[in-house]
Amino acid sequence: MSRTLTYREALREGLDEELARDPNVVIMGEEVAQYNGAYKVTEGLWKKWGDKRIVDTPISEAGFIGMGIGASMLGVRPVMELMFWSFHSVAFDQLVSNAACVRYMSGGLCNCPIVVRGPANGGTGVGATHSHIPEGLFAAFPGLKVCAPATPADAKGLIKAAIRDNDPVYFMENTLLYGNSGEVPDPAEGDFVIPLGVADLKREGTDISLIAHGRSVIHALAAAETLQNEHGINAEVLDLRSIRPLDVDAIIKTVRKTNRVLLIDESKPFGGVAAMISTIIMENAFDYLDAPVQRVCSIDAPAIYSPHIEAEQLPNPRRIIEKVLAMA
Amino acid sequence: MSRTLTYREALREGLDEELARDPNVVIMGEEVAQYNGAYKVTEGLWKKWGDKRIVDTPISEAGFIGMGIGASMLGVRPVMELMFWSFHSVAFDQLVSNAACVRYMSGGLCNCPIVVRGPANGGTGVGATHSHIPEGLFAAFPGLKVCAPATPADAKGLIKAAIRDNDPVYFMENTLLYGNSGEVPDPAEGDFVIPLGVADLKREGTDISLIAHGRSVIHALAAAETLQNEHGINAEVLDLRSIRPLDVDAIIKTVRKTNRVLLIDESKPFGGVAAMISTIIMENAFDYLDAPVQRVCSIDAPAIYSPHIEAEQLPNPRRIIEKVLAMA
Amino acid sequence: MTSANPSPLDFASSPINQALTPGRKIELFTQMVRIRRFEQAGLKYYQAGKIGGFLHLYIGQEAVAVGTISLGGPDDHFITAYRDHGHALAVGMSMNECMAEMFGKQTGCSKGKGGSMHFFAPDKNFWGGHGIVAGQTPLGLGLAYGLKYLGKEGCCLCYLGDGAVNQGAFHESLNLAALFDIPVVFVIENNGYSMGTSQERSSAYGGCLAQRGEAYGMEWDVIDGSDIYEVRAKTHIAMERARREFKPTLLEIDTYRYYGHSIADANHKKYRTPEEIENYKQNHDPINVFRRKLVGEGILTEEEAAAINKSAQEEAAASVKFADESPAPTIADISTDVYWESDNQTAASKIGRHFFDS
Amino acid sequence: MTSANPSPLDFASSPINQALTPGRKIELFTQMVRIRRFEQAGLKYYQAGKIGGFLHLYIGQEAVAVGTISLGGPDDHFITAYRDHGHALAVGMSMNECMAEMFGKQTGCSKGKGGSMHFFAPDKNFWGGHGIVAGQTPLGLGLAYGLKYLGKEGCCLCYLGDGAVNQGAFHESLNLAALFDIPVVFVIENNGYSMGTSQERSSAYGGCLAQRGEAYGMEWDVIDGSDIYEVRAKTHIAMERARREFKPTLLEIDTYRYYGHSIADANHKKYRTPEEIENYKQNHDPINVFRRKLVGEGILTEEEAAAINKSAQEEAAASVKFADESPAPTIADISTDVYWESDNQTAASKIGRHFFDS
Ligand SMILES: Cc1ncc(C[n+]2csc(CCOP(=O)(O)OP(=O)(O)O)c2C)c(N)n1
Ligand SMILES: Cc1ncc(C[n+]2csc(CCOP(=O)(O)OP(=O)(O)O)c2C)c(N)n1
Ligand SMILES: [Mg+2]
Ligand SMILES: [Mg+2]
Repeated sequence: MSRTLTYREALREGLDEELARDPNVVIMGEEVAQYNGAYKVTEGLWKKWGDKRIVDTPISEAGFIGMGIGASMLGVRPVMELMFWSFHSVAFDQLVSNAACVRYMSGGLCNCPIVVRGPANGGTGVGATHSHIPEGLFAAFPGLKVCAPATPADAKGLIKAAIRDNDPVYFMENTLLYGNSGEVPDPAEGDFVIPLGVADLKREGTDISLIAHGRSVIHALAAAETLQNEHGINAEVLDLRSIRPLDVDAIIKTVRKTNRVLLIDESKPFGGVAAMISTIIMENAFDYLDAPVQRVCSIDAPAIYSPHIEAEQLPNPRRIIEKVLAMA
Repeated sequence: MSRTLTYREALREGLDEELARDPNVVIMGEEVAQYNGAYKVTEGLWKKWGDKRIVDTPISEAGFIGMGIGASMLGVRPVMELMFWSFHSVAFDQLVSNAACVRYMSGGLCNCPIVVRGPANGGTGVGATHSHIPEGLFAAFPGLKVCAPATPADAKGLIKAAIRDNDPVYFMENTLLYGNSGEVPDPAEGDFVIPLGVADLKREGTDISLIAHGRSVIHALAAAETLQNEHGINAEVLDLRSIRPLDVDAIIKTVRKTNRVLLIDESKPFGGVAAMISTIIMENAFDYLDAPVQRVCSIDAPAIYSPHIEAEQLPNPRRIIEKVLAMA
Repeated sequence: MTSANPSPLDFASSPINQALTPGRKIELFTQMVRIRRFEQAGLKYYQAGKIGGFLHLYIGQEAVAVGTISLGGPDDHFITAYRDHGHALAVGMSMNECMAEMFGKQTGCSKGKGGSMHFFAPDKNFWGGHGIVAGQTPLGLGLAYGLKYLGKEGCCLCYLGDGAVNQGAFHESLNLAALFDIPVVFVIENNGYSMGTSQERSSAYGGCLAQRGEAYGMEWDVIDGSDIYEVRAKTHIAMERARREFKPTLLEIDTYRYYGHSIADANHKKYRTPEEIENYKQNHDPINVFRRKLVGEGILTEEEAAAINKSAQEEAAASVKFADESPAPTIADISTDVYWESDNQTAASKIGRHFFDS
Repeated sequence: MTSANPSPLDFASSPINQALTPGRKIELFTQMVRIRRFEQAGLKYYQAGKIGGFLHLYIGQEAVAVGTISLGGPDDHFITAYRDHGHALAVGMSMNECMAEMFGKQTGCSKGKGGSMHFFAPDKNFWGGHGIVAGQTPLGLGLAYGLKYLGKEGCCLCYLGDGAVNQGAFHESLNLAALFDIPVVFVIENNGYSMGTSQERSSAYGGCLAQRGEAYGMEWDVIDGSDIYEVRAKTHIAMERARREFKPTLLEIDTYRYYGHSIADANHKKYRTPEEIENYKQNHDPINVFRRKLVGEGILTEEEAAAINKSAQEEAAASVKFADESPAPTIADISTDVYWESDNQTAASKIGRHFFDS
């Protein structure tokens, strides 16, 4: 039996279950404890688990993330919230030099079982410095793992897998998904964990593959409905869920099935996840393409503030539909 | 008439000429003045230009790069050396939030005419934290410009264009190129500036296009010779020189000519410049491809130290040749 | 946050305040009132859904921006964080351009691209409006470096919050400022909280936050931010030190915000007691404190004060109308103001691809 | 750098040094000698092209690593920067694994993947060997945090250089350490220079660098690093404070390096006077100072000291042979030690693509 939870509640349930399972799991971040989290993901956890397990930090991202990395080498399992993933910029060295490289530089003597999580998205009017989309950026570093769930169930299943993983996992959420509801299996029916590296076919189709992750999946699903109803185009929607490890088999499978691909990715168009998926298809499924792989990304500028226009900078159903129709 | 200069000397000459041309040009960085530069690029400049124009900084990359950004908004034109580009990680916020976004967030009221330069390469046994290859990483941020010259002449021409540019330009050099020699036009014959955004066809060919930048160009040229001499394959070598702005026309032109492309890029294979070029070719020249675009990147792990094996992790002529032969 | 004790010193009689004409004093009072009314209008329309993103109100802190910025000469510059409305109005930006910015309109000071956190007016020596905590501190250092480099006798006032002192970039900036003799004055606006975290829970310190300056051999001072005369008197000393001796100072100005961290902060009555908020409003409200002083000095009557208030309210209402009626940016506007070269259609902008929209 | 004055206090008689048996004293002396001979061998083979990358020698600083690490119990941990050979040998790593690491061999402590800057021995509580200046300081904080979290009575000694104090991450670490009561001891090994930049040219400070701790209400002390007894006596106090009261300390240990910043630093005789170098070698060499004391105490004869020296030289020579004859990593080795899950062939490692080689 499953219940309906919001994405936020599902995440919280996942965190709570892992706090219960393993006494070494500790949640740290700005305002995660007494304030219940800037976006209320950790609401109630401090009350339940107390000061040792749920830790408020000063505004020192390099300091507390580095602290978590150091503690993780001793066996503590810190789950660190970045209030916005955009604040990775002030902790970048800890994230990409220490967490990603310490195992390698030590010839495998250390490992770093941390999770860094928080929202990574545009669309909320918080401007250029708060709307970075860093999935592709971090997935580019061997030693790191990255995932970005789109639904409540995926959020819960993946956060639990991320916490149990013995490598650093960077977990990208979305403030615009926190309130979305969806079915999530009942804990009474067993531990619900979704392994990293498995894409999910969120909609079956025959005419074109829409490949996306995070909130772009929601847009792709909406676009697919319109394409079906108004244009008779039957689109398949593949949700990558995890960016590294990446389910390359699922990508190739959908390409072989539909022979046409549109990638949807909130990244800016230089680089990002979409450019990598396009390249992977080029290298692995070129002969199955009936047309070049295309992309819908954010318009290539820093994130604009204006609420009147912000949604147009991002992928959205209208832009997806137009692109699909232009490809036909 | 041109003279033979090393890449290091050519850069220095470019810096020196710009210091002479514009009193607002100031060079800052760790050990750039009294020590003459960790890699001696700025040798002699402090003696010639003095404390005001050539400034030694403490080991505070976020602090002094942010300082340069702030000063640039007032019209100073700082050229800042990162002793290694790898140290971008401790200044990342200044590099991608302030430099890249301040113009946009102010609706065009500010601009940020800075240059950040230094070596960005593997291959010198300095290990994982000193061998990051960040061209693709920074080119992904609209608001930034990125270039990476391969020859002494390009180094001089591009550094001068970078300094004159009124936007932030991130200039990636290579410790293994500093000692390379090449022809550089004589200053007596006029100001030698190479605009950003123009690729250079370093070798004409008919059978396959090798597209590269930085030191990978040198490897591609060496591989092309062997391919010609030993395998009768006539490879064209396109040197991108500038990553953003990017000479997309030149890329498409060579694809249309040879119909086969191998990209060579010292980046790790997830993302990087090569994945972007592959995607651009997919989107703009798909119909001219006789085979999928392929890549030679660094082997997907943090940079290994061991001098016995390090060169094998990077693109090198052997790996390029093998890949070309496998594509034939 | 200040204690309830009255200032032992009479800063009204310090020379820099003695030099104020009655008209100028009323101007400063008016600026403080205008900031408050502007923000209250903003709050109303934020709640009505006309403004997106965050809204960080400055109400309660007005004497800091107005007092410090009133000391600025032609070569003095200013930069702050996201809580920037007070500074923007104090440097002389119009309510219209500021309100329109919050409404996300083309007529906004940043063309609707920045929003509430990113007001800019380089023509008035105001360099924003920045969102990353303490990320503006190296920029403020750099503005001051630039002034010295360009041979100007001026300084930069760089504002930050009490929570921002724990960011690495700020520490690097302090060291550089002291080491290089940079004419910068760092102003910690200490409103006691960084979001829901009190100063005690975010910072380890000896006597006070400003004392951290000692570690760098830097002068520092603590100021009661509810008294604009004290703010001016002590900040003036720091600015003169910067302008004449190229020596930086770290100031801590104790103040208070009445609203939550941002308007999205629904918790702010939980982490602060109602008594604490009430005490400040009653005893330390910078506008009331200054009004009473001006009335006491015989410069202002309560009626005149009420008129100033009314006119500020009307100005704010008019700015709302202006903002509401202004045009929104278009999709094409998304792609401008990225590169100076492209905006200016220079030769350089026409070579190679700068934008990668597919 | 220390002044020429002799220490006014006799640290040999402090309890922690009184507790040393003669045998243990000779052990400490031997460790210092071994570090020096190991590095001299390294230097020779670096110049012969057997070692790549950087080589940052610790020679001149030996009493710091040996003295501080000698105080470690089973739950005390250590982490440092790239100048890590001294610490590695002091925690008990073998010359063989260290030399082989520098030679880039499979038998190296980090399998030839890390090199000179990245020696690690977690089984000996040694966590590296880090290349980004001050990047290890939050890690050291975290090790100490972990010790407290896991309920161990131990501390972490986290070493950094005098140039590293100006990195933001270190400042954030100091605040967190003091705020959270973390059992960490930060040890600034002040050798007077960061590459070619003297302390005066890189840092603004009041009395000394350690005094920066005051800004965070943290205890601090300054130590003469040429006297291993003083190093031990004062560091012991800090470690006890950490272990028993969970209070951090900031120590500054004055010392000196004889060689350049790294062996690539050909300039080091330009930014330092020959007299300065000679003075240190003559009057403050930590090995000579300790040898003389031990001889004075009647624990060691000059002949024994010479024998220790000789045996260290032989051990170093043997390690060169070991390193030289060891196998190099293969191309396949490049792709291991990236992910724990992959190395351990877990179920998780088999799902999805982890590596993107094309
Ligand atoms: C690097 C970074 N971390 C976190 C945030 C989120 N954030 C914005 S304001 C703020 C609190 C800052 O408090 P303080 O410095 O005291 O300034 P105040 O808001 O009181 O003016 C936080 C945590 C951010 N914008 N940047
Ligand atoms: C962030 C960063 N910036 C610059 C460097 C280059 N670098 C390596 S060591 C060093 C000097 C450090 O001096 P100090 O901290 O005094 O340590 P010492 O070498 O004297 O032991 C510099 C500039 C680096 N590794 N990391
Ligand atoms: Mg505050
Ligand atoms: Mg040093």
